[in-house]
Amino acid sequence: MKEELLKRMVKGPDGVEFEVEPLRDYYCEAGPTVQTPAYTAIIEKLFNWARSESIWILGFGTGCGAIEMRPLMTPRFDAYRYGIQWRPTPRQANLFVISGYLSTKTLKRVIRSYEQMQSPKYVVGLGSCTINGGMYWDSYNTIKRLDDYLPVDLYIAGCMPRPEALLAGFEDLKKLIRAGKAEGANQYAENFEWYKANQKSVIHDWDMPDYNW
Amino acid sequence: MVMQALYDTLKPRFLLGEFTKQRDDLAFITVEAVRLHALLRHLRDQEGFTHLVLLTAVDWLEDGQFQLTYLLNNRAKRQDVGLRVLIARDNATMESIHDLWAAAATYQRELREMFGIDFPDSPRLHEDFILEGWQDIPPYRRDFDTLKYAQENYRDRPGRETRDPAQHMKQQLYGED
Amino acid sequence: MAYQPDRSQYPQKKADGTLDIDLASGKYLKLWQGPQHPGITGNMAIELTVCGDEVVEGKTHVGYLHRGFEKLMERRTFMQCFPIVCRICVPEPDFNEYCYAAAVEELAGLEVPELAHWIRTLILEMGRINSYLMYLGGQAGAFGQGVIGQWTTYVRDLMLDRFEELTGARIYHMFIIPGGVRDNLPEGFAARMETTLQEIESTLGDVERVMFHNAVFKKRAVGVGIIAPELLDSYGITGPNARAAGVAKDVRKDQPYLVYPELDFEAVTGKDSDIYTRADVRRRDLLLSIDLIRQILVKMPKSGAVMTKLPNVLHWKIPRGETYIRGECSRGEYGYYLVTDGSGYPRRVNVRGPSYTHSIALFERLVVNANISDVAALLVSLHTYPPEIER
Amino acid sequence: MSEASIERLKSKTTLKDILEVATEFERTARDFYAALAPKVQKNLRYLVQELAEEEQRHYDLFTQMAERDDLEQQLQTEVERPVNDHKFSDCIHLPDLGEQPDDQAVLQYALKREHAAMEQYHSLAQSTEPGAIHDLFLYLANEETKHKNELEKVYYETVHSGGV
Amino acid sequence: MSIRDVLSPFTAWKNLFRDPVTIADPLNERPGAARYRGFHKNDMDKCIGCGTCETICQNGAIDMLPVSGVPAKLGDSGLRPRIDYGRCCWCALCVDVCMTGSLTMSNEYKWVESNPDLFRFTPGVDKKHWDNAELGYQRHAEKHLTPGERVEMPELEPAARIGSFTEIVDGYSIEQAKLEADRCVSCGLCIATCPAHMAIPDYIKAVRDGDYERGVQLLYETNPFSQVCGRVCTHRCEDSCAARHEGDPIAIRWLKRHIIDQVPQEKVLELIGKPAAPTGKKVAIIGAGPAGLTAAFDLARKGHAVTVFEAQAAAGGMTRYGIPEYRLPYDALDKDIAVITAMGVDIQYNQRVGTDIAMQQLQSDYDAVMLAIGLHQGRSTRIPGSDHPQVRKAVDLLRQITTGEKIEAPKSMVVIGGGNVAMDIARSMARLQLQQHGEIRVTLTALEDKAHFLADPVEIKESLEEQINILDSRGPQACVIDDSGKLLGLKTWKVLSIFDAERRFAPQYDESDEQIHEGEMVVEAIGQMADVSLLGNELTEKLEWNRGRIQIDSNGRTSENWLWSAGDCVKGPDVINAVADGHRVAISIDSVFTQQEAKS
Repeated sequence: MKEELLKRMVKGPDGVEFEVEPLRDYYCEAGPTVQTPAYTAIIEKLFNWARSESIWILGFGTGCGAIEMRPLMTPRFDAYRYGIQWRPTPRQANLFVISGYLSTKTLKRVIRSYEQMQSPKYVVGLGSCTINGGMYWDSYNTIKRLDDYLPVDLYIAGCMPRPEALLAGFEDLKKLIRAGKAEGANQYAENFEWYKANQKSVIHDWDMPDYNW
Repeated sequence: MVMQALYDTLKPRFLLGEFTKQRDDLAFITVEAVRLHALLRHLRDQEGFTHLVLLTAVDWLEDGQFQLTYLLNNRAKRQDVGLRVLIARDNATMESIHDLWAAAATYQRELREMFGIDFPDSPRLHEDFILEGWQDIPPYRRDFDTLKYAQENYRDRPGRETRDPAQHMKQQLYGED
Repeated sequence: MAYQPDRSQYPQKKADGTLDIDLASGKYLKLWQGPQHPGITGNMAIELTVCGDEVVEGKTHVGYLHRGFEKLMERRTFMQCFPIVCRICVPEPDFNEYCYAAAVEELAGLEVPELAHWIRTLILEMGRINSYLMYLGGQAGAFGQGVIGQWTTYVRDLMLDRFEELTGARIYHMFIIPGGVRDNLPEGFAARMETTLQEIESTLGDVERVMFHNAVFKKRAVGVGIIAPELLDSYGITGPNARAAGVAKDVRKDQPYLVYPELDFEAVTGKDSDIYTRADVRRRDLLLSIDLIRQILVKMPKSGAVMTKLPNVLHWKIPRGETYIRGECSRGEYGYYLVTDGSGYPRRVNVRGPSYTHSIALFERLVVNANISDVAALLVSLHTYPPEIER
Repeated sequence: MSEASIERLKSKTTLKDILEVATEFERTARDFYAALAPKVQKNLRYLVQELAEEEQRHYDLFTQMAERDDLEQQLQTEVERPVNDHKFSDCIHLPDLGEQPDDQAVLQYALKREHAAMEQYHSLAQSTEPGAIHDLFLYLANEETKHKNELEKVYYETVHSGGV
Repeated sequence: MSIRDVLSPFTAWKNLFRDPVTIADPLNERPGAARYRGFHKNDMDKCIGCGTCETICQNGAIDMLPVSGVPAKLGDSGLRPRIDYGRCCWCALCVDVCMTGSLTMSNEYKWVESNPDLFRFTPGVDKKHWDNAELGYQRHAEKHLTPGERVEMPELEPAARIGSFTEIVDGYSIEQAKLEADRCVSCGLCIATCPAHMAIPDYIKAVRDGDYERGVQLLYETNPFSQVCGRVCTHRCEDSCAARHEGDPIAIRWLKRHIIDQVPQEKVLELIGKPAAPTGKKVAIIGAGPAGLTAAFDLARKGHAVTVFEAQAAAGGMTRYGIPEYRLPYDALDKDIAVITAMGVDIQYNQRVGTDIAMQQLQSDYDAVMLAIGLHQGRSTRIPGSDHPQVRKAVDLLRQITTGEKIEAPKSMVVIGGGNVAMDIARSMARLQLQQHGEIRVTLTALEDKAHFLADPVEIKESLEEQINILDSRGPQACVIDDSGKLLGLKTWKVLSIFDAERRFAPQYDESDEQIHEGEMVVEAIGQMADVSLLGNELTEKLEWNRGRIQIDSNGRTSENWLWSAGDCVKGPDVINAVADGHRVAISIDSVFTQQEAKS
């Protein structure tokens, strides 16, 4: 565990010494909760429509597939006209595109980022690697099935999928959201223990709280 | 020819081992671990091999040895020389060369992590480099089985099965024989 | 007026040479950049220790993209390795294909048809253009000039169209196969390529006017991140990073491979070795690549074999041996060290990516005393791609 | 078959006569094969038995034919005697295949018979006007052709196996 | 820095007047390029289920699975590749290596699913909208990941071989054999076609590895006639070879010979090991041909006492008395037989059952009897004149050549037949003609046209090289004899067609195209039959028959529980089939013995 995460005594600017325990003090350990539609069906529908038309993607290119997101952000493919844009921070994003393989080291950051995103939030897996390990099926350092660790709403086939395929995927995701079927965040909350156990089984140096949003 | 001449000159002084000419501009020379540092310094300062191209290891598990390969480039003469150093695999240790090339420290850090070779005094040698929380034997060692590790630690998607054509045909066409 | 920082507050060095940084003193702050992309550099993290807005220490953290290629290749046959090597570098994958194929061919004693050499060179130069276009967008973006990236990504995509029609894929081309290349140029390729090259040239003109002749960019990039020429050897610096320091290090000229001896060109160099010069060297190198592609399309044979006869690749064994193949990629010297042991599998493959030394040892040295706001631009100016570091 | 019946085929003849001769043709063959079967080695018996069965089938066919109502008025129709019916009538002679004929001999004999019958019916069909009788002969010719072809295949497969 | 650096960036504003570069409908306007490596297609009719795609896939993305409506058949495993798009990397190595070119790629690339399990699909079976896509990646014609051309077998030049009975084929050198073995993709489709189901891919691997001792062990697991089968096997396995679709099939037969050539006889014996302890059971085998001796070898190794009764003075059956020495030298055959006798098999030569010893006696003296008498009686065309003394049967002549009887070669002769026996006798007589008269005048007439010759193509090629005049599509009509009773030659008619719609024999002749082929001798080589007279009337009546042949069950057992039969006499001519039969009979006899032991 990193030094700065250890419980230790700290001397404040006023000269007073006090104890800090970063993992307990700086994070909220309350788990995620299932969000039930609090409104009437018609309002929920309106909300889903709104959500589907504002897909904000976390700008975290986790693997190779990220390179095909760049053309989408630029004039030729211009995803912005579809209500899709990229955001630099999880707090502003509602879609996490896992762009291919995930090393266990990145998985740890992905989990943190995902948990910091606001519900309702969605996950799209790009390419073979997220489905069944892809060409790294025998690698010691990459996960094989993304859905073991995060709830996945959609997969897009390819290695890697082209920008057009990504757009097709986003269009499908919109349909799912509008149909009220993109329930990944709730699924994560409902099966939190299961996901957490899976995550911990591959991240051997788990040095963060179980839930840290 | 140039490489052969260089080898012949340096051989008595550094007790060089086997010489393998791979191309006109690339040769490999085996050298003892204790003479490596001096030889590298000589090649760098006297012979114009100023560029450390790479430093890596090969695991000869069967022989119980690691081969360290130091690849040097002489840009002016358009020559490359690879120095092979064989060290024991058990408690593998090698003298650090970060004092000759600053960049070597990174290579040595990687070799420590991926092969388990120690380079005493090399900066930040024991900090995690590529891996994080690694608990198994160093993964680039030949006795580390990556497929086995993957199968034990991760789950494949179920639903896969396959048949061997010859076995299937036997079963279908002449199984009763 | 030059910036005169007050360094009285700086940490002392401990006996072992490391900095004596007491975080509890409140004078220092740990600041992480990444592993989300800082600029266009891909997934790596920089752990900065800052004092005020000045960096006192930077550590590069890599491994977020580690898949263990060198291990995986040890359990794949020589042909099975061919599709996986390109994944080691996403923006410029073809050098992996070339270096791997050339290493295998050398150890297996295969002669590649001449036409294949020309097509390989063409592909490598096309890839270089793409890589530089990404870089230019990233370098400008690191200083807040988003528009350059919009333009270069568009023309890069036009080049991807050429890649697609030639190789059958946009990003991972898997075209330079041990033994040759997969196919000849498609009908009418040269004409379409010329149109694309003209589009890129036109865009580069815009880039020059908007990015390089730009007061803001010059203010930020000139005189920043200087690599002293005497560092080159110690830090294994190659490619544009070295050429911007005035040393004409270019494998294409130094140890020519493929058909470079038959092409007419000089290595592009600069003098000042700062961020601006490095960007300018890359821009001019990009123009050189455009010229090289034009030369290739004129000089290359129009027909002929593209593949040599291979043994049965299902049980292809290569005698014991070792070799190193290098090429000049957009970031510097790219190389494959291949060791074979007479079996059907490589004994060891080591990939030497230029980012390995540039983004760790060199960057950690350059970042000291840098302003926080320059860190991303500095890292981008070294033009690093993390997957080739950790593989 | 009696001398008289052969005589009858020699000139113009009636349909009734033709059918009678044909029926006779099949009957004698059947009896011949039936008598031969126990005499040949057991390994060849299947061949002779199959031939006998086939002739029986034909015999039944002709018998049924003669009883058909729709043909009754036409049975007396005069029909031109075919040119090559001597071959046909030759075949009514019973051959001497020896005590233990082999498969090849039996097949050769059977082939010759079927060939003659086929040609006979073909000629008859050609010499009649289109109509029920014409169709009848065509049908008979076709039956015999089929049988002949089948036997020919068996013959070639047995004899001309081609060696290793 | 100058004023220019302040103004120059404003040139970016010119883009306000530029047409947008945005693609209006990126979802539909962008088909993949003509070479695009998109989603897979598989042509079900061309695919042979060899699984080479599975072997080369470095991602383990391909499974071979049975699909309904595609039964396994010779040369087609009936399996079809199912691809896991949770593994695929679209490298197209599977397309490049595909032995038949059935596997290709479309230029389609958009596929989105919520359920990841749907990404496993069998191209060509699971219907997809890209199945009929015209564009997409196909293998470049030049690109072969497996070599297509067979390594030429070195052999004697026609001029050198024609005057003697020296073996024509030299056998591969180690380098040549390695190169040839290297071509094998180890799919195993051949195993089902080989009647003996030899472990072909494994012994070819042994050649690649240079592990000839393992090779010999593998050969002897299924076939004690490696010398024989390595030379004269009908090698139907090569018709099922996946490499056939890519180029030449692997020279499986020559590789088998190569293995046995590399290992000295003593080493072979050592590798096979000693037979088991005696069991006290006695088996009589009639006929020392491949079927009889294979069974004898197997049974002897199990410890049973085996006696083989052979009518001729030497063992081998048709392989000795039917196949000329230039194809199968006697010393090679002798080596195979020596291994068999070394297992303790007792061969009684010149013992003709039915004449020298009665069947009944064998029945009473032995625990089991096996009949493997082969097909040693030549068939005759029985055309007019075929009873002339100068009209001979090929098998009889070949036997005479083997026994060393002096044969007066005619100055000219005609051979009837288009099978291997016809080629054998034509080429043997040609050698004798050259020796005795200094020139070759042999005409060979066959019913079949060249495309349908029963003989091996190599035999035809070599016969032509040896100056045999081969006339195809000629139906023999009569042997022409002059008034003095001298044979003048053979009269033939042109054959218009040879097969009917069902591909059964039904020759049609053109009687107007009549030829007379000159010959002092006519040799009939149209087929053989078994001489079953040795059985005697009583046993013949007792036995059940099946269309002229003794009826046997799948284990080779006849309706009489003490009698088994195998080989050419029950299955028709084929040496490897005879070997396979021999094994089956041996297993059957042995299991009957085991059951008897268990009961008592």
